[in-house]
Amino acid sequence: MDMDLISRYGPSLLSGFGMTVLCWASGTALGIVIGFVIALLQRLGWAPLNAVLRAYIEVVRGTPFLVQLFLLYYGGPSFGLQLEATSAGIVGLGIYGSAYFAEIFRGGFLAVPRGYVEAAESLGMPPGAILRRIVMPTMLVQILPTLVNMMIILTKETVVLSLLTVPELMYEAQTMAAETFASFETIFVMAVFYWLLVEVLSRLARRVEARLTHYLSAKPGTTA
Amino acid sequence: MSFTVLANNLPFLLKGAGMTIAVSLAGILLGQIIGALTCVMRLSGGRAGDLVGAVYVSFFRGVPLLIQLLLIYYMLPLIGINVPPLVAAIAALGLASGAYVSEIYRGALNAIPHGQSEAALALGFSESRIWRRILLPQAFRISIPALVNELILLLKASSLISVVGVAELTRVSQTAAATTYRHLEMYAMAGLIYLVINGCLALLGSYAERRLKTA
Amino acid sequence: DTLANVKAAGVLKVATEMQFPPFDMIEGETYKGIDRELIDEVAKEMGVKAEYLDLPWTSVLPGLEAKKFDLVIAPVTITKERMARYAFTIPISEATAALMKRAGDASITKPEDINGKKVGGGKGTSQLAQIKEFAAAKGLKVEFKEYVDSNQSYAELAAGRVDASVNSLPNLSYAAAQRPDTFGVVLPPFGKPTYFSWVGRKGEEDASLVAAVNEALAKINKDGRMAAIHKKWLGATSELPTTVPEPSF
Amino acid sequence: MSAASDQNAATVPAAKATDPTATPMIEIANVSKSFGQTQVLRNVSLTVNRSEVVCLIGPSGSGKSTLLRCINFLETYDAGEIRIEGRLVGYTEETPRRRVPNRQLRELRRNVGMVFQHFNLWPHMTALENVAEALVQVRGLPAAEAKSRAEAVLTRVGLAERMHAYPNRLSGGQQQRVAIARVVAMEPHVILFDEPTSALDPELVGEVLQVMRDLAADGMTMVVVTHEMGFAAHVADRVAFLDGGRIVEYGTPTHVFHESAEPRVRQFLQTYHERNSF
Amino acid sequence: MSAASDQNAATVPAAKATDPTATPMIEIANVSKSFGQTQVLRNVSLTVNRSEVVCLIGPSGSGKSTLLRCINFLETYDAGEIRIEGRLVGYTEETPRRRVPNRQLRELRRNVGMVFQHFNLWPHMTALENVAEALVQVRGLPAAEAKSRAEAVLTRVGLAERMHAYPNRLSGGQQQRVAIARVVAMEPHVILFDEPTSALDPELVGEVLQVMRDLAADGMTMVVVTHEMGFAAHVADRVAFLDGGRIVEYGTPTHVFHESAEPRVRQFLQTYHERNSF
Ligand SMILES: Nc1ncnc2c1ncn2[C@@H]1O[C@H](COP(=O)(O)OP(=O)(O)OP(=O)(O)O)[C@@H](O)[C@H]1O
Ligand SMILES: Nc1ncnc2c1ncn2[C@@H]1O[C@H](COP(=O)(O)OP(=O)(O)OP(=O)(O)O)[C@@H](O)[C@H]1O
Ligand SMILES: [Mg+2]
Ligand SMILES: [Mg+2]
Repeated sequence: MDMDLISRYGPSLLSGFGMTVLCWASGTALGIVIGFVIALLQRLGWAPLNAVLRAYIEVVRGTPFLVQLFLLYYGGPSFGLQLEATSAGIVGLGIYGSAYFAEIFRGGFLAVPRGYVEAAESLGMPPGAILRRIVMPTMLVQILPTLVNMMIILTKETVVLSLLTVPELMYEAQTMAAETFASFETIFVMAVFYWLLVEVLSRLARRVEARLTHYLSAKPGTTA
Repeated sequence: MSFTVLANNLPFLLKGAGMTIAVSLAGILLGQIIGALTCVMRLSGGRAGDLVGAVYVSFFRGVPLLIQLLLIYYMLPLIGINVPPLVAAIAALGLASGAYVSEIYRGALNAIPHGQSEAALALGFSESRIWRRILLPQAFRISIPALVNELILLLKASSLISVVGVAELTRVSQTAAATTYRHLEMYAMAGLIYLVINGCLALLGSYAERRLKTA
Repeated sequence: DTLANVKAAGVLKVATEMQFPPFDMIEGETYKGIDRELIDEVAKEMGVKAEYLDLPWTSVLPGLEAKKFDLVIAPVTITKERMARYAFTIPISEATAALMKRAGDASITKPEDINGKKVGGGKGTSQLAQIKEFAAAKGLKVEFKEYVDSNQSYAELAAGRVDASVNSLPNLSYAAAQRPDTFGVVLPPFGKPTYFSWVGRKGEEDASLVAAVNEALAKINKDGRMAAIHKKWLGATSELPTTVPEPSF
Repeated sequence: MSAASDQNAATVPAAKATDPTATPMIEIANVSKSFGQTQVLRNVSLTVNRSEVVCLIGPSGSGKSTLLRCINFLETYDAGEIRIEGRLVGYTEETPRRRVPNRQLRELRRNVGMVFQHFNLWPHMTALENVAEALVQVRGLPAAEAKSRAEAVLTRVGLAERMHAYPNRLSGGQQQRVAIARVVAMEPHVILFDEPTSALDPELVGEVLQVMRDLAADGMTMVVVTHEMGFAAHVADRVAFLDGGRIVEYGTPTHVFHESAEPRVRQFLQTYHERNSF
Repeated sequence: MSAASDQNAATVPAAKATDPTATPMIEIANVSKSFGQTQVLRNVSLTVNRSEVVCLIGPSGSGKSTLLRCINFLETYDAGEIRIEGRLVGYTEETPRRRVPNRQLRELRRNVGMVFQHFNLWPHMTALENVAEALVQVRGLPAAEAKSRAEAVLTRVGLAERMHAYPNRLSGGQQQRVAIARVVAMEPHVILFDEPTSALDPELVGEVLQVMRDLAADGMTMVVVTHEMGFAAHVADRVAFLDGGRIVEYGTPTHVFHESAEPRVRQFLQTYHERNSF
């Protein structure tokens, strides 16, 4: 590893990393919100709406992020949607993630034992309270690792934003690679940054999970 | 004009799609096996098992797949292990997807009441049989939506295997686009093929969901 | 050493990204282009057979370093920075930077007309560096947009988000020739003469291979084979130096 | 305890039942219900007066739990009517009938508590939190007040000491008492019990019996599915015997347990009487 | 059924207990167990002979379920010894003791069945599959044979018709019978029951009683935690009364239910006797 490279490209790589984190965090948050709303709407059980949501999920999941991003960025203006690169990137990431998050939440809802909800219903608890106080906590225990999976995948999808000239990590690293041809170093830098982001995220998630599951006395599958 | 260009290139795109499907399927299978094994090891292999599993998950979720591919294909030869491109591609996909799948299973297991494995223990089931017959089937059922997510992501991530020289769908469409300067048409075509494959995966998922429903 | 190995095996393994017409491209399933024809001639001179590998650019240089193949035959502009890391062959084509505009755009007829307009180019490429230098020297006010992929700057040009794209003349000429209703090259090229070369590994192990390739290229250049190939693909020929030129930046 | 058990179980309901001013709390008229092909309830009719305790007994699979679940509309019913305090449960009055909006269902359920056979305690909340939750979310009590009321009720069912334990750390009987406390704390007008004593030891059964008698004395209406005939005999004003989704016998405990002419009922009770005369 | 209930419950165990050739099936000696700070079992000693039926009764939270779970080592015990057919449960014979390898534990559990209070049926398998599963996985029977044996046992507990239903489509009593069938089909040497009748109606209680009597006649040893005193009186050779983690009374049903001098036992049974004399 060339120290000279670090001193020359360090600042721009760091700012690129900052941009990556910013786009990822906002896009993920947006995706989670949209996904959750979709999963909730699906629970209404209204067939036409479900068909529409299903189609949305399958199309968004089924096509590459790059394609969606280009459609949004280049096709958007013809629908009066003039987004600059970074906002387009964030919105695109949010839409892309929302389809996956919606499915994760849908699966989570299905795994909550009916009896818990029935008990709350029979006490007259309003749906909002049942959702917040009963369904979400029991569901989160199960879906948290999967949610984290998806967030991690989205950290890496942000590289696609570089194609819209969003100055994120990949975009900056590309400069270093093109100017110096130091391809291994570029790859190494990328690996370290992404691993760092993912590790911090996983550790945070581990903490949250420990708090959520502290009432489970034993791990499944372990002998007493 | 653009139709003839499409028609001329369609066979190559389809061939690329075939490669994408084949490598992804192999990666998926490998990932399911590695994922289930990792999850079992982390939950019942004691502290050492948990640690090994945690390191594995941390690395393969943390480091971008592109880099994993380059490592397997270019770095392993440096220590004397030469892997053919196709093997490197399948191994990388399987290892990466295994890390995600193991986490999906780990979450699902939290939703299975402890009493169920106790009942099996009390009947004299071995731990491996409890995993095979009681826990994993249920974890699988609970996780189908998340697993289908993962399959679709894996299929799309397989576009990266071109870095080891495997001509899969995305690569073929890029090449065709660069030669013909018909970017839009080629990418639209490739996108459509991805959509169809992913649609099939999703259908498979909802079929499995319905089949395995017990309520 | 590498040359000896190549000779012994009878094959020269080369790699490039086959998405760079007219140098490297795939039609159907056949590899075509200037590089292909040149390396075939070079291999003939060396008495071996060329074996081509198509890789995304990301993995071309790592592959070279990992010795998955012996030579990169992608056309690369020589810069000082790059020289420090890799061994370059003598030029295989001229690479003078030029501009491309939309086909019907009458407001740009010479390079200086980009004043007050937007220009797109590949991030980190020497052509982009040159146009920036050019604009600064002439006191032009230009907004630059930098893309990770040069192809994308063409797409942006077609879509009207930029008014001109910068790249090497051969590339631009070819693109404009393929879609004459969309693109037009702004002539003359604005840049200083620069050249494309191929890339090999640095170091003693590989020195003899690069020397052998250079020797073959020089011979091909001299006897007119190279000019014929350039004529076929670019419609024109140009004088190329027969030694590795000193990079100007 | 002894004062309560001195009462003659048969005389109390007789007095209540003949009271002409009593408006019916629950009216079930010709209710039928199927799960797919299998009909589980057939033309069930039953009236429960205010402050009355009715026990549902009968063989396994006869539809007791299903009937109970229809009363607070956790299960839809296919035909017939169920009314609580005069209001049709789950459907609007018009024909063809449509489901009422959820808000209306919620109002109904606020006044109809239910204790589940499998307790359905929320695993991520302690015993105390399980009880306090609905007080805050439904009754709108401030957290502190909800907590102190929950503490009082849990103490009353003998759980003062294990209040802060999570359900999976509680014994079966302890869990069951939390489930009962959760409902009682809400002070509903009607409580539906699905085998409230199944996990309780005889002493606790006696205590729950006492809790229910107190509730009855306070004017609580209760419908209780139970397999404990002794419990039914002592707590019930009326006993309904279900078999194959039909009510085949109905009357005072004395009548059902000792005077029934129905062969099915006699046969059902035979082993019980035998077993408990030791 | 009537023939069985004609037997004098007290005479049978007396005969067995005095048989000098009987080797003890389960020996529990000075077992203690704590969950964190709370001690749940204190110095419990109990011997169960071959073919004997012992009922554990006592108030909620007294440690009955915990003791049962220690017997097949679903719960570790802190001090003392539990032996089944002479073999120490869960630990090696050396001091300081270490846990035995899982394979040995598995062999033990193969011969010690357990029916759980909450049934713990596997929700992804039908009733039939629940019963057949262990026959294939543990006993190694071919699938067809396991299936036909499972069918036979399910028919015996009256579930021939709902054999192919998943647990969540079964009523409480039906689930409980599946849980019992699952264990009985394995033909263990000992069966541990945790409140096997809690979800059963009186008639079914009678039937389970009959099943257990048949098992006892075939030489099965059983330990039964129950809250149904009538059931205990009729099925048990011996009754142990637990309170606060201690065995405070032990003897024949007649002795424990009618002759005990322990005030705690008398108090415990009082409400029960009152309730069931109607
Ligand atoms: N969701 C369901 N789908 C199909 N059948 C069901 C469902 N729930 C219950 N049943 C069937 O309906 C019948 C009545 O069930 P219910 O739970 O009301 O019986 P129960 O009288 O409460 O019995 P128990 O005393 O055993 O609890 C049973 O045969 C049961 O198998
Ligand atoms: N995992 C645990 N952690 C902490 N305390 C526990 C745990 N399991 C049980 N206990 C406590 O141990 C005591 C004995 O529980 P156990 O389940 O053995 O009682 P039991 O006699 O079976 O009661 P019941 O008749 O109500 O089922 C209870 O006070 C219970 O709260
Ligand atoms: Mg029931
Ligand atoms: Mg218990």
